[in-house]
Amino acid sequence: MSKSEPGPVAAGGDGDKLLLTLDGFSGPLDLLLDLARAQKLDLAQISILQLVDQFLAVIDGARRVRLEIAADWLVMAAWLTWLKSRLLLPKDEPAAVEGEAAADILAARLKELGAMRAGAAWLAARPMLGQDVFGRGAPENLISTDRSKITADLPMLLRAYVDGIRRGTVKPRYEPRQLSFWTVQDALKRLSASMRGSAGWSDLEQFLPANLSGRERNAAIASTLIASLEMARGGGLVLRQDSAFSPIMVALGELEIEVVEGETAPIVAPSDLQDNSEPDAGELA
Amino acid sequence: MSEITGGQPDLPDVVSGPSEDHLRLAESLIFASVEPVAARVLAGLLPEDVDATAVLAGLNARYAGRGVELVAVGGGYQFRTAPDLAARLTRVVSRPRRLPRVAMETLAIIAWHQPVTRAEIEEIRGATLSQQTLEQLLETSLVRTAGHRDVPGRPILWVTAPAFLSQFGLKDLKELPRREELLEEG
Amino acid sequence: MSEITGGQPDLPDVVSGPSEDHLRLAESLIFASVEPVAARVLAGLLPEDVDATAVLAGLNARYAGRGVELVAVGGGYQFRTAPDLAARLTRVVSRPRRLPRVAMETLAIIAWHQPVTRAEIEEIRGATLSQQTLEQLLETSLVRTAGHRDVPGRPILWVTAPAFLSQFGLKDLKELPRREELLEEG
Repeated sequence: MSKSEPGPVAAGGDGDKLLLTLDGFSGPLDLLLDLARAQKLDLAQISILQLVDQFLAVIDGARRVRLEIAADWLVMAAWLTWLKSRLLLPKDEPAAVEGEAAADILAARLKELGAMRAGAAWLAARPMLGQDVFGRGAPENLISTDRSKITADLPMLLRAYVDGIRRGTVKPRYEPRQLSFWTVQDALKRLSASMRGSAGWSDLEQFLPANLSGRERNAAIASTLIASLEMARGGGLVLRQDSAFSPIMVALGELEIEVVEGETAPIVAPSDLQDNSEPDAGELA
Repeated sequence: MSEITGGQPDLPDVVSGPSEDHLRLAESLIFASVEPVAARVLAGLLPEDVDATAVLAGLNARYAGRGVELVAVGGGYQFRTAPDLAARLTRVVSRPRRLPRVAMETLAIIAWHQPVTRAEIEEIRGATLSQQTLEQLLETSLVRTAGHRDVPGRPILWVTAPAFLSQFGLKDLKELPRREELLEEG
Repeated sequence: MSEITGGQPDLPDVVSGPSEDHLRLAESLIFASVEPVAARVLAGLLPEDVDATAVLAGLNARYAGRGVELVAVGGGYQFRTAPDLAARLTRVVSRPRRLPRVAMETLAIIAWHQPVTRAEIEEIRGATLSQQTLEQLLETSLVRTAGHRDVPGRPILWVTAPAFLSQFGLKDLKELPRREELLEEG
């Protein structure tokens, strides 16, 4: 299909008038109407034969300057050539009647396009809103919204009741939060592994896991102290504290340290510990 | 029954005159609204024994010749600036670009032939209708689709939208001149 | 009431006071502008020897007591609906909203278990009830409080309010299906 604006674009740009003329039309019918208008103001009285000749002359001219002509223009040219051949026949030949009918159709189409073009002009001549006349620039919104009403009917209420009851009877399964603190068990493992073979007194705090702070560090201190007390009770360690709040020192005791089996539990990253808020109990079901 | 013609000052007799209160109400209602206000909307706000058309006629008379005029468009009434002020106003008030010729022609075909299919528009213009042109018309809300024609392919039917009337200051589609009248003008 | 002077835009402005032409221009400019119009913007459209403030004062006088008034806002001038009419013209549009799930369930429990304490509602739903949810329900006037239960702590008792019946189209509470009927299906 051709484009709606079959403007042949000149490659050379030799400023041929014909090129510009053809470019200004939105289709072959558009050009025909223009030619007809130039012939006679009243579209009912134009000579179709003359019009055909003028149109074919324009197309020929375009061809001479080797313009690329869109398909619908060529189709129209071919049809007009056929029409011309019929119109030139003597009136009594059957083919001539065919030609007359075709000419009438063409005339009717031109008339219709002419009417529509006049319609467009009529519209364009009216004072247009936003162009020639203007409406209120800042209209006022005299509507206030009332949100006090509720959308709810009895079926919704019944449903809500059944849901609410069911929520209450289905007890949410208790899921303990993953322990994220340094446990006594962890401390026992670490302390027993580290102390074996050591000599002299060491600060208990040396046996804390690295990179802890705040509550996690406090928990680790408590766990490690409990672990050390437990080991001291078994005789594996001895503890001493020189004064209140001074460092707690540990050394190997007289008895063997009981080996605590197992891997040290990993420390959970601090970011996992931050959300301590209780989840909405209603969302558990 | 008095009738208001698009912003014409030569308005019929304003009998004994609508009350100032009713005029004020009509004035503020139409002033505030974005869309043309139908007479029956005004009537709904007026006491039952008051004729809304008479109030509108009175309001029209009051604004005749002023910088803002009451016009009857698209089944309702709207205030608009007087056309003669356009040149000076547009130095300050911005306006959108006018529709290109192809779009105006297509709009005219839709207006006079509605409901019309795209193929019919192309037939009348003798040229393919570009998507861009249809989009321009849709963007300005001047046209809309109105179902399908019941033929093979079920092509979409195009009609003018309410904004078309208001844009061109028409009371209704009957205000469009007949096709024969268009041709007579040449 | 202002008199209509049948504006003649091509009137030569010999007078230095606000001529009809200047009033029309100011009127249409302020009408068409999206933003309030500053006096200097108007001045830019008027001949140099015309005082824009005087034109605005003239326009203000013309609209005094009318349905629409000229008001100074945000460094400029704008037409606004007269306050007494704004109240009359304001249309209230009801946009009902849905209650959140928790509120609906709480309402249902109050309906079937009334009078009921907050602790009982929590027990039935197996979840804590936020103050916010109860306040939401109070706002809708669907529930109300009805004294205290005579136990330690004297907890507030909740019951449905009259609006509850009309909301759900019930003649009385006996029209609610019995609890047993509801729960057997579940």
